[in-house]
Amino acid sequence: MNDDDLSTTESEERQPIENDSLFDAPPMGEQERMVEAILFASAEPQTVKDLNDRMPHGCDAAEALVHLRKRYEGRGVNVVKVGDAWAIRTAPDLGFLMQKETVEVRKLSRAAIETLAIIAYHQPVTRAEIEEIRGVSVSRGTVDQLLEMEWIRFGRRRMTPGRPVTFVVTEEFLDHFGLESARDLPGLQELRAAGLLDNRPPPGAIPTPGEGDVDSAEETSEGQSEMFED
Amino acid sequence: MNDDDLSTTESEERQPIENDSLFDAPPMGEQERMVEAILFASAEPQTVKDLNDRMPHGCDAAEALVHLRKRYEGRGVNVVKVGDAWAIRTAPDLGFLMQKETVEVRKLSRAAIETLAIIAYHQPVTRAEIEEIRGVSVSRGTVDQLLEMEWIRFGRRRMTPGRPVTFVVTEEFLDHFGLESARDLPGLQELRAAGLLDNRPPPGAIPTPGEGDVDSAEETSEGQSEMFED
Amino acid sequence: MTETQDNLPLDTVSVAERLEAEALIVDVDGFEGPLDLLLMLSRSQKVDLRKISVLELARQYLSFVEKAKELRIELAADYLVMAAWLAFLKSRLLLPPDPTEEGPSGEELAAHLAYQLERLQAMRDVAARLMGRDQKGRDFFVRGIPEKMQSVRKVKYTATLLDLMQGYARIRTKDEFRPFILDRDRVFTMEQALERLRGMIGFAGTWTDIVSYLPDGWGDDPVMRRSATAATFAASLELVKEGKAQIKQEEMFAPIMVKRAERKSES
Repeated sequence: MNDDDLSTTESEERQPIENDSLFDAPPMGEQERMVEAILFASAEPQTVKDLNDRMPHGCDAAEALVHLRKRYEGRGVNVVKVGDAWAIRTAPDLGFLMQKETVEVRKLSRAAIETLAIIAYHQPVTRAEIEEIRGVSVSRGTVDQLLEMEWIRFGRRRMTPGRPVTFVVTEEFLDHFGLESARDLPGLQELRAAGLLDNRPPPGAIPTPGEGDVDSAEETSEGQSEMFED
Repeated sequence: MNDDDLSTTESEERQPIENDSLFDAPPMGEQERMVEAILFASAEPQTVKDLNDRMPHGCDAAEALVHLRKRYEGRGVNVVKVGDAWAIRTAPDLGFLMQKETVEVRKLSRAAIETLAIIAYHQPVTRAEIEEIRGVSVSRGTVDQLLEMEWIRFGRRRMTPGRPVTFVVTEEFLDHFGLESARDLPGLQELRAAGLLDNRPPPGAIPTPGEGDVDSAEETSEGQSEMFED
Repeated sequence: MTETQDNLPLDTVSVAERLEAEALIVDVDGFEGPLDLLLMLSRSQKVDLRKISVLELARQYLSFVEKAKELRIELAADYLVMAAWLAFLKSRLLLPPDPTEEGPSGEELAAHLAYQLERLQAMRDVAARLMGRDQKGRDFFVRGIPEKMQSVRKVKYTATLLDLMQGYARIRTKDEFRPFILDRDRVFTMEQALERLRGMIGFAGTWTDIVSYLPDGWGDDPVMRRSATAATFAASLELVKEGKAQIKQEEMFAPIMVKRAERKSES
């Protein structure tokens, strides 16, 4: 096609549409605003991937989060990390203002609380292991309740005879207790240093409840570390 | 009333409860945090009275709001007035982040396909020529749709009275249809040979469409040939 | 066994005995198994769990079980299993080691029991610390008015090369056909035939070939004749339906005859 004046002008005009590289990612300040808007809008924590998926192409939500988190330090609401995700939560010291918003958490039995703690500190952990630690069998209701609250979920099966299921804690658990990760569980380091998170097989036959426990010694050798190390 | 020892003691004891002046209102920075947290966590916009009722005695929610509003100016979320109450809302320009696009693929209308075909086979072609070939007028919407899809664009104006604009197909069009150039479009005879023509012409009335059928219509444009000749 | 022992038949013992039992064992119902009971008993030693005397603990436990038996409190099976095991452990700890005997030593078993108690206590401590943390919905809060993601439907139009070519072919071939225009001049409609027949049938007392009812000038041109014949035939059928005419054909391709319907005497 001949290039007359008109067509030249045209092709110059079209260029911005055709050339993607001319569309740079928004400036970081804008990206920070976007992350701010998304996190404010969501009650659920959002992963960096969630954020990047929603933001324009070329954005770096991870970097924007660093800035945003800093911006909200010491404020009435904070940017908090929940597992692999991020959320905005009110500052805990202001909880007294929120009687209206307080949610009645279902009262947990002592058994449920202990079971939850054992799962959190020993995850991934089998039912048999929980029973060995508590010295009693774990009732179905207790596990069901924790599952229903979405504080625990099934982890990978153990590669031991019977392939027992394991339990791990969820992101919702971390969110509920304001934990960045399971590594931040209170007292975790001390327990580990004291060897209380080891799977120490019983020497011989100490009576333990249920028959599920027969192979607890063998099956506990692996796995412990997977949740706490990254 | 007489001031005896007892009553004095009593009033001293009671004073912290009854006399507000002993409780200084929190610093304005704290009040701002409180308003921030309340507005964030509340399910409904809050009036200044709501805020003052929830905050410790002596707080000035109205003033805290002024500061907070300023703080959120230009941010990803803003403090906005809703009726006579206040809320935190997504900045209007970031509304697009709250939308999830689902793309529904629909077949182009017959009118659009025919118009597109004429442009492809006859480019550059004016609207009047398209109408002549189709035998019906071409709606503005059809052309706009094709322009918006970036399958056609404006070509050079015709050097004829009225200098009408012409339409040509775009690179995008060629991309979509997997064509090297518009010249690669098969002619009528080839279409028929390939069994693509569903209307059976009456016997003895087989037209001789030539390559691309360019000569069969009355468009005697000077630009016609350039697209179809090497 | 479950976490609550509600199978103790407390109503079978006297109030005095029950009070005595409660004074001793605090609350049997409250224990979550033998290990829990052992943990409680171990606290009476008032030492670090690591320094606990397992021998003393075994003694305490066994005396608890004895007392329960005296009070005829029925203990769940695993309390008794634990009692038997502790009795065994006690004997191992007290007697000089028998070299012929296999398995772990009394010390090893005692160490593991101490470990189990320490671990259970540790889990209880961290459980308390966990529950003592700031909790969502109690100490810190989520957004009160979360904004839902709006789903925006966007329509994307598409077409295939085949659509395009067929569309083009459709336009370019439509001129090849003469548009179908009904040639009204050479069509005799049924309405016309009916009108004509209505006027004439009253006089047709005898069987008459419907061809004789064709309008003038329609019999020569084959196209016109065909149209007029068809219309007249259709019109005669309509009259038969109305009961005003009779129609018959002797054999295939024979002339179609019509005549006025006889109202009074059937023929």
